[in-house]
Amino acid sequence: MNAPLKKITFGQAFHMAMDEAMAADERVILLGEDIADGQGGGVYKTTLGLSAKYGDARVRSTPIAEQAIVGAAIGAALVGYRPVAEIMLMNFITVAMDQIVNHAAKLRFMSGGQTSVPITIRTISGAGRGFGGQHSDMLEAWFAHVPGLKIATASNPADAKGLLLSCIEDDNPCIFIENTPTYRTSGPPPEPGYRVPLGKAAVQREGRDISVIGYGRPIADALAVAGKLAEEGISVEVVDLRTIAPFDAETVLNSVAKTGRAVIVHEAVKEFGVGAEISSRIHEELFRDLKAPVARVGSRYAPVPFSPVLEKDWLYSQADIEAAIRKTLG
Amino acid sequence: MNAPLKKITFGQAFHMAMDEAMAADERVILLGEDIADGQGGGVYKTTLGLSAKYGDARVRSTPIAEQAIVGAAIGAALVGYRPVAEIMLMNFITVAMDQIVNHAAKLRFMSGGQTSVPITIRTISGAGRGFGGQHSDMLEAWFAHVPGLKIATASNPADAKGLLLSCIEDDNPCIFIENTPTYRTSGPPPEPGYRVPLGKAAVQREGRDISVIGYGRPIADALAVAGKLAEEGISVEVVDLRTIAPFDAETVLNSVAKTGRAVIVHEAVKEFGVGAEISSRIHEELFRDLKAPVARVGSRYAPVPFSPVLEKDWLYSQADIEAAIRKTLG
Amino acid sequence: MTETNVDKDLLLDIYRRAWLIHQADAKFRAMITTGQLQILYYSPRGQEVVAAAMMAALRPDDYLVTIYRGIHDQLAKGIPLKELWAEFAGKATGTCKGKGGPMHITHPETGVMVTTGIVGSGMPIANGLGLASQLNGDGRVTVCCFGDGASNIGAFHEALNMASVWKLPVIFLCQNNLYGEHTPYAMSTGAERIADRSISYGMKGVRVNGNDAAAMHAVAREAVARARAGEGPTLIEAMTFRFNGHLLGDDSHYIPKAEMEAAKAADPVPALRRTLLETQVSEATLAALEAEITAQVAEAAQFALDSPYPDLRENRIDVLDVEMLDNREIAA
Amino acid sequence: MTETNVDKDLLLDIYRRAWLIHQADAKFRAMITTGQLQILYYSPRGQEVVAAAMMAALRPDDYLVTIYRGIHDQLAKGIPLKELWAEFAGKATGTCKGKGGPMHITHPETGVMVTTGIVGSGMPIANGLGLASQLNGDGRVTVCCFGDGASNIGAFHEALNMASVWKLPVIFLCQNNLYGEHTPYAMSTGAERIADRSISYGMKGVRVNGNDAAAMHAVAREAVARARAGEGPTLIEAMTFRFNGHLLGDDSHYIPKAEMEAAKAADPVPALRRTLLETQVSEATLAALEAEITAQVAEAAQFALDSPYPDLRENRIDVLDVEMLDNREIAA
Ligand SMILES: Cc1ncc(C[n+]2csc(CCOP(=O)(O)OP(=O)(O)O)c2C)c(N)n1
Ligand SMILES: Cc1ncc(C[n+]2csc(CCOP(=O)(O)OP(=O)(O)O)c2C)c(N)n1
Ligand SMILES: [Mg+2]
Ligand SMILES: [Mg+2]
Repeated sequence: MNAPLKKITFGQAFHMAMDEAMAADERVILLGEDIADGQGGGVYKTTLGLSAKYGDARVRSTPIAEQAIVGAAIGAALVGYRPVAEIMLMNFITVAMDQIVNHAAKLRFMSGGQTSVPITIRTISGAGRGFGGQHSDMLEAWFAHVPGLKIATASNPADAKGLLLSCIEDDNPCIFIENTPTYRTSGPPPEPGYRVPLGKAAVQREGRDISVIGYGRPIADALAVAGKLAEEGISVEVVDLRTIAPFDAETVLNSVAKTGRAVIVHEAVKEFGVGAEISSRIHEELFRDLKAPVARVGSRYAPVPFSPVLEKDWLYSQADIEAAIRKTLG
Repeated sequence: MNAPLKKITFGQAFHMAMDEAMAADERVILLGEDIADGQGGGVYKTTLGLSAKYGDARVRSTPIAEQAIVGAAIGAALVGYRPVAEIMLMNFITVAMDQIVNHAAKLRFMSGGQTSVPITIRTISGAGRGFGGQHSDMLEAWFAHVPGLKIATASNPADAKGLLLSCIEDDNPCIFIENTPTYRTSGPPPEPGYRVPLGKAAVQREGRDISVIGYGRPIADALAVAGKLAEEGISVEVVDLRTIAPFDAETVLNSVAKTGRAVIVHEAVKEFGVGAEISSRIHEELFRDLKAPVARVGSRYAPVPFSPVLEKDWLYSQADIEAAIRKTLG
Repeated sequence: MTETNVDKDLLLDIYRRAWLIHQADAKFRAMITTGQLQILYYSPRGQEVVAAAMMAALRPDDYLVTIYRGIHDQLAKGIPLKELWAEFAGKATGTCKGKGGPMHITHPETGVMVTTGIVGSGMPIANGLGLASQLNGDGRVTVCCFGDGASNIGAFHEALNMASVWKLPVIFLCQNNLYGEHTPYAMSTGAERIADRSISYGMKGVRVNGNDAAAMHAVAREAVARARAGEGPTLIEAMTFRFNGHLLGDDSHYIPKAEMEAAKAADPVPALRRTLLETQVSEATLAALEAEITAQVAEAAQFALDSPYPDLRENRIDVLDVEMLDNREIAA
Repeated sequence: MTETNVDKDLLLDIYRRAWLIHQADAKFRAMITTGQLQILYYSPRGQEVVAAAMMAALRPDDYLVTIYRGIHDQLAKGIPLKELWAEFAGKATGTCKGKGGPMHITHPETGVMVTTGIVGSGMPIANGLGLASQLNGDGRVTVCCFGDGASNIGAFHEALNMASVWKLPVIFLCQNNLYGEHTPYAMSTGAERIADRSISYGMKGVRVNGNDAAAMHAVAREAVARARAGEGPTLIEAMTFRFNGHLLGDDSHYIPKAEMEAAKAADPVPALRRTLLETQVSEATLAALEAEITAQVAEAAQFALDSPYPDLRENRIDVLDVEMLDNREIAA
């Protein structure tokens, strides 16, 4: 046995989750472009070594054909497999929407529960690295609007591992979103056997004055802002959804019921984003308790620009989160 | 000249709009499955006669290949044409998402304004006719979340004509959504030359007590409910967005500022739908003026079921609108 | 050359399946035209023998993926008639409790895994079933049915290429009825023959007269054998015709009269019946078989009409694996 | 047989374009490795002659649609070097004001209409450009470049079929460098030769050694003539290789050493230079031409470095045709 790691990156967390899932369950198979060892174990090396360990039959490098990749995952899932399909970057998921939305999400319902589609689609995105307009979009809001799918993303490596394992073990189709800019960011590893239950948010920092609600990369920003504001005596609670849809309304509403104020943050474009649903739900259910309107922070209403100065301006920032908190505190 | 029609259906309105646009501008061309006369002029006969009038070169029946249809429209638009591409049913747009989202929506921005993509994508959907899970979805919320697209839909035939003409004449890519169940519903025709400006909502009925905000088919339901409640002395204002994105916040906010109460209704699934954005904006900007939380009415969080009893239960209804109004009135 | 000798019992089996399709189709159309059923209906009339001869080459546990125009495939595969009928009627006793409807028939017990309404989308999923069989080593074969028009969409290309590269046990059965909705083959398809598209994938491709039971079955049997032996997929282009247009109600105005008449003159079901009579099957045997099936069809139709509609709770289950809250209650 | 006689001036023109690509690529790589530019870079090194010979067969007003690995196509088509460089650097003086970046170069004045980062997606758009030319009757030709891997995705299939059925003046130029990212040709592609896929569309298809300037140009010229004459599209499979892996930084570990060495030994740029020397072009002529280009490249690189970044207002324009409100201000 190797000595346990002191820190792991997000990338290592994803790798560990798939490794454990494959070791535990023969029905777990991986499909995606370049994912087998002969092809380098994935563009981010997230699957490196897995084909050596579990065989090329279970870890399959595919043609560049996202409809075929997702379709193959769906078909195998219908008869008992638990495929993990990798869509190299989230923008490429646009070519596989039919398979995901019209099929993966609906087959359980349309078959009256006779079949189910326990697939996990891993994909990655996020702006800030100069990848430009077609390689940086966060599209989780689309999938959240599709009944029959679960959408998850993690804000730290430990959760990343526990959440991906939960997705693979879940009986529903899951979209698991990874983040490009933080792929090599590290954090403490989870305990062995750790799982993040789907549909459960986590309070990552307790606070009294205001709730910041988000998921994925902005959680670290929210925690940084919370730390800074604590020095001024402002007590910020940070709620990490982890499962974006269906989301944990109970934890969110409990937090805001306590603080009376909320800011929602995500890196996707603000308009018609996930934040709108969360904000609406909070207003609907806690209208009388709210001391101020819920604020939303997101990125600009524009394609992701290439030029570094524009990209920085486009993306949500800690300054935006801080400004929204201060404004909401009044 | 024929005598002017007393009433026109939605279908006729779409037909008239395309006919007028083609007559006025040679750069308007139509692409879609079965749309030329030899193939019957479209499944709903919306383009019948246009290929005879303007030639098969300008009205093109295509292979079943939605990526190729939208791509051809984009390419022609880049060099000056104004293509109208028909995607037979909205669920089929899932196979063309890459072309629409990564290309049509972004090429103006990514080219720094050197090119533009003045296409109109006509598509149709709506539940209530037993078309089942893959032929009934309303997906407008996805497109509303994509910067660079305009999304429009009409609640009456006159607007349908004026709005479709505006889309075709607009310099941006527009998604124009038609409604299956009301395709043969009729209403007064518009004046010649009538246009519905993009980005402008219409107050379809004035009222004092509460604003119902929606678009497309539910507007007729909202008006019916408003008529009914008027008998009880409840005065309902009905705001028809017409352009779903970017939407006319000014008209919406003015209405709610006046009434202090709002219900939003759409036929898409409620969760993470367009209603969430509208609701959030209203709460954010009119928090102090609101007498009650903004309510949302939408369809159930499930795929569209086939069985008529289930489909009816799935779909939003006038009863839902009425209940939401009463609850919001307290 | 493909071996086309097919024995009498087999032909009779194919006829039994074809007649079942023929009768079910007639009854569906009658019920729809009289208003007893209100559904979109894509008649398979004219394509019976393609399905009957194909499915007669399969084991019961082989998989089928098909499309909106799929009752011929489903019935030939052995789906129970009553549950199928009840599903078309949106009843709780349907294969899918009425939730899927005619375009979304699933019945895993008879291998009917997916019925899709999105052109081309069944092919990628069929690969996944084939992949599972390959991994299991269970020798199962997946048949994926689609039309000529579907061979022009992207999913076809992606799926056939992957199937070939991975040598999946999948049979791609293109039922070429020469029209996609109202558009004729040549207007939409660059290839002279769809079977030739197999060259793009290094796959075996065959064109066959799908209305000829013996020829169709021989091609099917060979493809099944290849798949079971791990030798990979086959693209079969079965030439056929549809007699009732795309959707019931379509008057086929876009089909030249002579073309339609020639097709009807070659109607595969009576043709197969004549062949059987010629090969020493008695009129009495056929009549008895036909009567039995006709009675079963009537019974199934009645069963569907008599069955109850599903409970509204069905809208909250099978969305995910847990019951959903009522989102109206959340709002109200 | 394709006529492969190409005259000296033409070969020199092709060499000029190829050398420009070669030098620009060298300079880009140098700037990236020294940290002067921080970008994803897909080197076209090894594929220079394919692009140079193809674009030398075009008129300036013909259209080009290409991909992330596209500077060879763009430079050969005549895009101005300074603006291209500035776009790579994200500067206001770039072709797209820095908003598109390396993967999204557009420059309509030289016919560079779209550069896409989504595999396969350029082909449907190229059809639209071809459709416009067909409707206009302006004789313009559209060249659409893509890789071997891209020939396995659905958009390829849909687009080539439509182009053929509509006889569009589009040339589909597949630059077969035998790898898609890290996956070798045979592992992902069922067809023996991509050119054979043209059979699926009833389209003319040719495989050619893309590194042979004369052969490549002859095939290109023929395809251009066919397109201009209204005789429809061509699929060209130009065999080539990429020397610097998929993305700069990729160590090509997945490429057998012997394969890489053989490819480098057949390096098309020095090979073309040798041919020119053999065909009575003097060393001095070549050296002068090379020096001039090298100077231009240095100047363009400096121009890019010296140029200003775009104004932040750019994030609010070109989204739609009107300026957007600042959504931060709405929130705050
Ligand atoms: C992606 C997609 N585009 C369009 C349609 C509409 N549509 C339904 S069936 C059909 C024709 C299909 O023709 P073909 O594949 O030949 O099958 P056939 O109906 O003749 O059996 C079309 C265009 C669809 N269902 N899905
Ligand atoms: C739809 C889509 N899937 C995956 C990718 C990721 N990707 C970028 S380039 C590439 C390889 C393409 O190979 P090929 O077409 O041979 O072109 P080459 O890079 O060799 O020039 C892949 C898989 C993408 N950009 N788009
Ligand atoms: Mg057909
Ligand atoms: Mg390649």
